[in-house]
Amino acid sequence: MQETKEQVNSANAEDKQAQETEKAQRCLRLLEAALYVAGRPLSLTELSSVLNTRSQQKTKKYVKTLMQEYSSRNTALEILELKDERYVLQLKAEFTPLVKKLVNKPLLSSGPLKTLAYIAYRQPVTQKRVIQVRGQHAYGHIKLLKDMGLVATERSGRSMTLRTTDYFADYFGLSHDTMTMKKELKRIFGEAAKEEEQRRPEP
Amino acid sequence: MQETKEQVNSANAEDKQAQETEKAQRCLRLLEAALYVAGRPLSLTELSSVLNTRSQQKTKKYVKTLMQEYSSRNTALEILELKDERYVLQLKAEFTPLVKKLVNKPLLSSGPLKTLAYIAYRQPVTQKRVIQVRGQHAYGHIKLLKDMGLVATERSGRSMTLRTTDYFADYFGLSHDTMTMKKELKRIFGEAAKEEEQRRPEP
Amino acid sequence: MSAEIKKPFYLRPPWNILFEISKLEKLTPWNVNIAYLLTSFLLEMERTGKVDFRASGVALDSSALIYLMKSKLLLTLQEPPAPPKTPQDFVPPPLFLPLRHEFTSTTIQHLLEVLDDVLKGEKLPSLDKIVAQPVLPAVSDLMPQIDIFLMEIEMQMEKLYALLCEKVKGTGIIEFSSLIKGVTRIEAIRTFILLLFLAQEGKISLWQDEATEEIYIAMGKLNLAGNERTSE
Repeated sequence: MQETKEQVNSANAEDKQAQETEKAQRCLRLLEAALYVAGRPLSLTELSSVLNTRSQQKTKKYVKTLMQEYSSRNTALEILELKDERYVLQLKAEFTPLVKKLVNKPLLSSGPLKTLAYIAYRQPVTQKRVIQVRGQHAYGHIKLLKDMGLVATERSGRSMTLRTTDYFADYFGLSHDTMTMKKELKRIFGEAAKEEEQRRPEP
Repeated sequence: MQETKEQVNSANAEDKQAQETEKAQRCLRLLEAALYVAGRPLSLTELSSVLNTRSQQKTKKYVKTLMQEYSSRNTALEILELKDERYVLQLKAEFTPLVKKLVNKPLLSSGPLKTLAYIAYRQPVTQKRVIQVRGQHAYGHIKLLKDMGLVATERSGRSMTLRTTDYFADYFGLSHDTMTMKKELKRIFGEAAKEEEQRRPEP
Repeated sequence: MSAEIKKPFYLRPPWNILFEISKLEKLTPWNVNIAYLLTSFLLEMERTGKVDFRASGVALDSSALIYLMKSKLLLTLQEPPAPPKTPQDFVPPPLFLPLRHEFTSTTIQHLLEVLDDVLKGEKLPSLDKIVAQPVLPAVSDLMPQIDIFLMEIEMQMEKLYALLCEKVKGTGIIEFSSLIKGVTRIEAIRTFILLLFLAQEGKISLWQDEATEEIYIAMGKLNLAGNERTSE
């Protein structure tokens, strides 16, 4: 009698554990699916809604597990945590130049990307200055960057000042704080930027 | 002496094997990156170009390995082989309804989408005709559609003819054969159009 | 129809240059990048979705006028100024956006919905869309001081035509490259502009070989119906 009970208990426990594992696996796969289809950073709230749970703590636990799963595996993809507990699935940067040609959404061409880099690097910077340095075409670039939500303008007196948006920071996984972001950017732009800074002290 | 030689040989062999493994891993990651960013079926030719090889046999071997890697792993994504040796990375169908709500970005805004619809329905159609019906703005639309790989142009004599691409067919789940596709479109378009015709006779 | 009196986008910089005659008359033509202005003008109009044929007309007219001003300076042999020096500043390398796969929400249903619209438009000429907008200056205001310039051009054209008659001899055709052999760049441009005027009057015909980019000049009007000449 007792033995049977123990067996039942043990079987129950196993069952339960198997169920738990299965449930956890299901949650991980759901989060993966969500990050894959969205192609943008998702907040814990959005991720929780996919898991159909109100516990952001639980969602966070799962998404961290998924992150670990991705980073421990040999894969071209990565999951990053951004500011304000938002998460994004993306291609590791090292692969970008090698597969860019297969992308069908027209990426920004190198002109606008240079203007973007300049604005990010010198922000806050007047529109006038950007046009002076990048040329007349930069009007179009600025418009495009604003349309894409990567850059925002502020009117200060008679002139327009440009800076990057939080969306920009998220897109590149940078800090939302301008000073910190500029430091991070300098690291990304690397040696070229460093030399430049030494030659030309900030005004 | 012999022992040393053997040791050297063995070390060399190990080195070589490690190098081979590393190379294979790199190829797998490149293919994964390509399939991920393309988000559409890729041919062996396209995949080979990413691996920088002319041997489609080699590419096929790697892509099959990648397929196995994905199917043996617990993941929400899958790699499928389609007709004509094309391969696609996609979300497993069971997850689609659960994460669909996170998708809110249209493929195209309404202007270019209209131009695309018109080309699909009337193809092959001259660029001139498209501009007549859709207006001067359609020049920009056509460029965008070409950039996105949805539409291709052919020069026939002095005029340019437009048709949709295989990517277009894949995206909307239509046949690659133009005649069949047009029939499909007409069938789906079907009743609504017929009713419209009956209500409003041709001028 | 639309009650909004909001200032249209093209009265803002940089496009306003094309719509304010006073400015147009004062400016140095070399400072105007017409290609950029027109491209961005069209893109902006496309984006806002408000097609205004009158505005397009004025923009085109102003551009033509600026081209004319540039041509005029060239014909009087004024060298275009050297491109302005851009201020020295470090421009970091382009920032490439991280690649992410994104699903899009467009379905075949959407495609068919808009197709319905388009096919309706195929049958109806869409002339009723044009709405008069009183914000633009009349086109004729833009064209005063041109007459003397045109007279000058007439003279230059006559000279060039005489030269061509002499040069083509029996064949009736001459290559542009041989016509401008040994002349300065500015003189070559000037010659080319005059050729355009001559062609416009039907005195000569021009065509270009797409492969070699050579431009051929033939005396008189070209008979395209027979296709004999184009096959050369």
